Amino acid sequence: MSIWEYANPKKFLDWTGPVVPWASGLAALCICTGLIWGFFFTPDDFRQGSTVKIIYLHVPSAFLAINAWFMMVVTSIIWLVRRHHVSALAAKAAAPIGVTMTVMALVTGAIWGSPMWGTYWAWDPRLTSFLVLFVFYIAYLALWAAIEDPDTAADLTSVFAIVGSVFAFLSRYAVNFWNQGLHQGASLSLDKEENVADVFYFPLLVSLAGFTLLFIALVLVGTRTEIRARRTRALQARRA
Amino acid sequence: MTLTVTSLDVARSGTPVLSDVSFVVAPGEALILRGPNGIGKTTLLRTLAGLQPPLAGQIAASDESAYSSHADGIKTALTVEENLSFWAEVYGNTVPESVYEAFDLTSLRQRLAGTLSAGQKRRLGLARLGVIARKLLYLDEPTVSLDRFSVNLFADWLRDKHLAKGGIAVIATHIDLGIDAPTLDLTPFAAVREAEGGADEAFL
Amino acid sequence: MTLTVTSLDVARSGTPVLSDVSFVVAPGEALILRGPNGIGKTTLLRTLAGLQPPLAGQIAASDESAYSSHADGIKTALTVEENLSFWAEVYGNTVPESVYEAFDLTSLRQRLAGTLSAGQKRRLGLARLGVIARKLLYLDEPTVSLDRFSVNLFADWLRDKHLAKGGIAVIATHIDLGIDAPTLDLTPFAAVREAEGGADEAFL
Amino acid sequence: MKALLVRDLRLAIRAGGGFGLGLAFFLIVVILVPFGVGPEREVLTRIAPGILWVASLLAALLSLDRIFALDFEDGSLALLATAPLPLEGTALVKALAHWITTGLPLTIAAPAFGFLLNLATEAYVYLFISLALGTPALSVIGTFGAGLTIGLRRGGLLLSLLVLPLYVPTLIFGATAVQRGAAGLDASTPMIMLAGITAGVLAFMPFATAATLRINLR
Amino acid sequence: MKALLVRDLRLAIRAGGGFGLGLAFFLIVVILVPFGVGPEREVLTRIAPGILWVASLLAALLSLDRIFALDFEDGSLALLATAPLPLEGTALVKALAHWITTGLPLTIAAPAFGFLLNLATEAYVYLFISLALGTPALSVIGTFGAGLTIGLRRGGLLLSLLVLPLYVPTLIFGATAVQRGAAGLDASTPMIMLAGITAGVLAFMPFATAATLRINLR
Amino acid sequence: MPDLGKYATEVLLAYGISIALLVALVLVVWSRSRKAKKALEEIENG
Ligand code: HEM
Ligand SMILES: Nc1ncnc2c1ncn2[C@@H]1O[C@H](COP(=O)(O)OP(=O)(O)OP(=O)(O)O)[C@@H](O)[C@H]1O
Ligand SMILES: Nc1ncnc2c1ncn2[C@@H]1O[C@H](COP(=O)(O)OP(=O)(O)OP(=O)(O)O)[C@@H](O)[C@H]1O
Ligand SMILES: [Mg+2]
Ligand SMILES: [Mg+2]
Repeated sequence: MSIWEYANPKKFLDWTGPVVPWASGLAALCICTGLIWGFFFTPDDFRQGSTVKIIYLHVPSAFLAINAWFMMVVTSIIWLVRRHHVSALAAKAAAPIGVTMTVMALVTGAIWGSPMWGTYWAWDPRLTSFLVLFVFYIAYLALWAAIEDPDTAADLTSVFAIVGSVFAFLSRYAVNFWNQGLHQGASLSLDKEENVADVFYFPLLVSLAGFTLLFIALVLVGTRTEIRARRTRALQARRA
Repeated sequence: MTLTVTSLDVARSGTPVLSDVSFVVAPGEALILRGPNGIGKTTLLRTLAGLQPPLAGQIAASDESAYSSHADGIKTALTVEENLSFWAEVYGNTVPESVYEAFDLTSLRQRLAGTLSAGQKRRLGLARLGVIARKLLYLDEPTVSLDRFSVNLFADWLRDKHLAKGGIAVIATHIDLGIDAPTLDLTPFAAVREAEGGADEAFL
Repeated sequence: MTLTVTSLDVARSGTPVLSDVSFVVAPGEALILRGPNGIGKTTLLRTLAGLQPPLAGQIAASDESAYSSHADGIKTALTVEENLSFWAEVYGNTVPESVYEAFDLTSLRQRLAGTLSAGQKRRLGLARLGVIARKLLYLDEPTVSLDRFSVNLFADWLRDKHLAKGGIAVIATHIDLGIDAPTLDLTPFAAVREAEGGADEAFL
Repeated sequence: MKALLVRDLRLAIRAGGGFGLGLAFFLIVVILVPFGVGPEREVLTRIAPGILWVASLLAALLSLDRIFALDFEDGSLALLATAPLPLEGTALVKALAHWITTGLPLTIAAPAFGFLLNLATEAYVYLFISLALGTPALSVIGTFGAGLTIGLRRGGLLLSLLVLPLYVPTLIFGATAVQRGAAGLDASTPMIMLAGITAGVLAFMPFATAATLRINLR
Repeated sequence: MKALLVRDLRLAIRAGGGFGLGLAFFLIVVILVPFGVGPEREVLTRIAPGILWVASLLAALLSLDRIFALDFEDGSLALLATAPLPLEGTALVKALAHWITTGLPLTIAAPAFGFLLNLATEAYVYLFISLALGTPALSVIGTFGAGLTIGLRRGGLLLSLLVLPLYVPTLIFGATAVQRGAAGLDASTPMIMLAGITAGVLAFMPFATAATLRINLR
Repeated sequence: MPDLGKYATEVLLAYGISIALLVALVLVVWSRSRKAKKALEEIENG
């Protein structure tokens, strides 16, 4: 049996059914642990004071905002190549979660920016490219919403996601060229020299894992919803 | 060149509408598709013309086809002549003078297509077929809005200029065209409710 | 209520097309307009409906009218029901249930109008007439794209639901509707080249 | 009239999130401007009132061609003209529907965008009030422009040519009000002018619009 | 393909001065901005490169919905798809026609508009070159967006939402080139990037556009 | 409750908004899932 069997909508409903509660439970556990640990039981940073606690929200949401899009591109390609409906629907289900994460990263970042940089918003390359990503998400969602026929919508949004990603990358470089910024460099890299201190690092990791699990759980639930909606639609069409 | 259609299933927006349609049209012949509104004539013709993929079955034709529906690609801001010569160029032809007579457009040549009456516009749409010179024609209700005289003009053109030269035509219509051709009633081919196939199949 | 048209001259974009048209339609009667493509049926109907002014002549009708052409104000993004109830509200009515049966739309009520076939869409356009409840109807080729069965549905509705209640209808068509009504052939009324009137008159 | 308003709003939503799109366009323009002029905060603060108002104009503009053109093409407009509604009312309802889908969300959300352009803190109130007073005028004037260009298929560019000059007074008073507000000056004169324009335009424009409709339907 | 180009240009002209309208829109935006931000010359000089590029984007944007929608509605597109032309070619020709009616006149006339915004003298050459290099990319990307939104009637706002983010890199490099030129700095990097974007987009986009057309015609 | 020092507003605001967003997201996804499930059941049994 090929692995693609699992992408059959019915099969998918079957095997994800038991997975969802586990993923949700784990996600809740990890997020609570990470956030409580981070909020209550970590010291303040000597420079940033208590604002360092925002990192447990900001970094996971930013991480997922980017990776949700990445996942959407991959599933879009799978849909275009192999025409597995579940793949397209998973992309559709991931988008609203992706925007929420983007908004969350923007908001927490902005709040963090006010004490650190003395302003809520600056046209820093990282922030700016995030804003562009936000627009891409909105455009993607609007395209889904505007097209009546579900397969046409899946095809067109997939093409848009792929082409859009190319331009999102280009924008990233363009923006870097346009303005040197204020934002933190990569601090979760494996290179220990630059990493944040361990006290902050471990709760951050837990929180990151929690957000990722939450994303997985929500995407599964969302995909199941979309599958059911399609099935309802298909049955309605045959009854008519 | 013969058009052979074998057990074709067609769907519109994911719902199968016709199943197991088979027919053969020999060179120089026409086939008239009949059936009540909504049975799937338009869908079948679009599938034959390659505008949408069939769910199942084969369409075998050795020649390239042309499709024509109500929307006939007429630009209202161009004159009758400009409209025709554009399509002629796209197909690498020139506009034969005889086309204007055949479709009674001689006096309208310099008129903007937007100022034509409904029937005159339809005649222009049909004249396009005379210009692109394709052997295989799929026509969806070609004589809508035409008066009796114009219907006959079209029938004459089809018989003498197209079929007589070995062309093929598949025509969906509710109006009697007055040409001598076999008729295929699509009613028996209507897909049953639970028919397989269609974009939604995976969800059933 | 009677429709009385007296020596009407009508023009399209400045060129007179029909002159000296006169007729009377009594309550409960229909009048079928005939004539070759381009004679001016559409122009006449639009003038009667008040969408364009006549060059000369009088139109006397004591009641308000409704006009209907191919373009029937159907919104493809709304369902069949939503389309009809919008027009009903505009005219201050409600949608009578009988309309869905009369035009064979019962099974299509929840469908988006954009997904209907050509004939189904036409039926929806006609159903609008049943909803707005106007005594005076001007119909331009109402049965285009309809199959025989649907044409009869429409003829039945017109006879039993409209004319029987004292309504009036003026209908331009190339298709035999199967209703018993006087026919007016417009050919003799075609305006001569040098006809007077029209927007350009001052320049002649 | 209510039926028409409800239908128009429903169509706007079906066509893909009527409310959100105008906002999204506004957001993008607000993002593009710093890409063009550079990220310096003082420059942005300086031009923010003007850019915000120009962006509102453009967002209103871009959705104008939907007002009548679709109804004209599918014959609804001819039918509405023969229906028992005054065409002036139709014109007004169309303008209202346009305002609800573009002007209103813009007014509510504009302060958030002011943020991105580093708008002076004092100016937010003025931005909000001036947009609330001014955007109805944009919709009503735009409806008139849409009426003029109905017959032309895809008259989008022509429409903007006709409408933008008509927008100039609204723009000037709107932007001036915000600018004066930002500078801590008295902004009551431009505000009153804005309100005056909106009132005048609401009172008279529907007649002009209805006239253009009648002419185009002839 | 030539026939298609000729027809499209002819249609653009018949629809009311195809060449002039884009320019006129550009002109109006360039006039509106000083109304919005005030007439100070230094401020204008400072923001001129950015505003000129943003205005080019918007001018390109406004005529995008004409590219395919009309052909789709009247059935031409389905007929073109079954005609002996590759759809990729059709997409490219459409983009070319769009560029000829908007990008080209804009490029030629932009220096005149720079004048209105008090653009620095050194920047004119850079403005011209950057527009010449960048506007083709705008047309090609825009054609893709138009292909995506074909099926939606009057998808004007959605179209801008889809296309504008794709315009970001072109805008940044274009505006930066002019700004660096104005400041007497080396502008070769952004220029090369602009040329690269245009080349890449010309090579790959027609395929994506043709794919959207096929999907929409299905 | 830890002492958040002079940045208490910021930190609490960030946590407040984020948690609100997360809860809203979960609720939306969940309620849509419920609705879809019900609609499907209705049509499957009806
Ligand atoms: C609206 C403002 C902000 C936005 C949109 C934003 C966005 C981002 C993004 C996209 C990332 C990368 C996440 C990843 O690649 O996994 C990130 C990481 C991070 N941000 Fe922000 N940020 C903002 C403000 C701030 C501020 C004000 C600070 C603190 C002074 C900050 C500190 C960090 C840190 C420490 C990281 C982790 C670095 C890494 O792992 O790459 N951010 N932010
Ligand atoms: N999105 C959709 N969902 C369900 N059914 C659809 C959809 N789109 C079209 N149909 C149906 O597909 C069927 C086939 O339509 P088609 O246009 O092929 O009919 P037709 O035979 O050409 O009819 P006509 O004579 O009226 O032109 C119709 O019953 C139509 O209602
Ligand atoms: N701008 C114009 N200049 C000259 N003649 C015009 C113009 N516009 C329309 N006409 C002509 O006016 C005449 C009347 O057209 P009308 O649409 O009324 O005809 P009709 O009887 O409805 O025809 P059909 O049966 O084809 O619908 C036609 O001959 C048409 O060509
Ligand atoms: Mg049909
Ligand atoms: Mg007619």
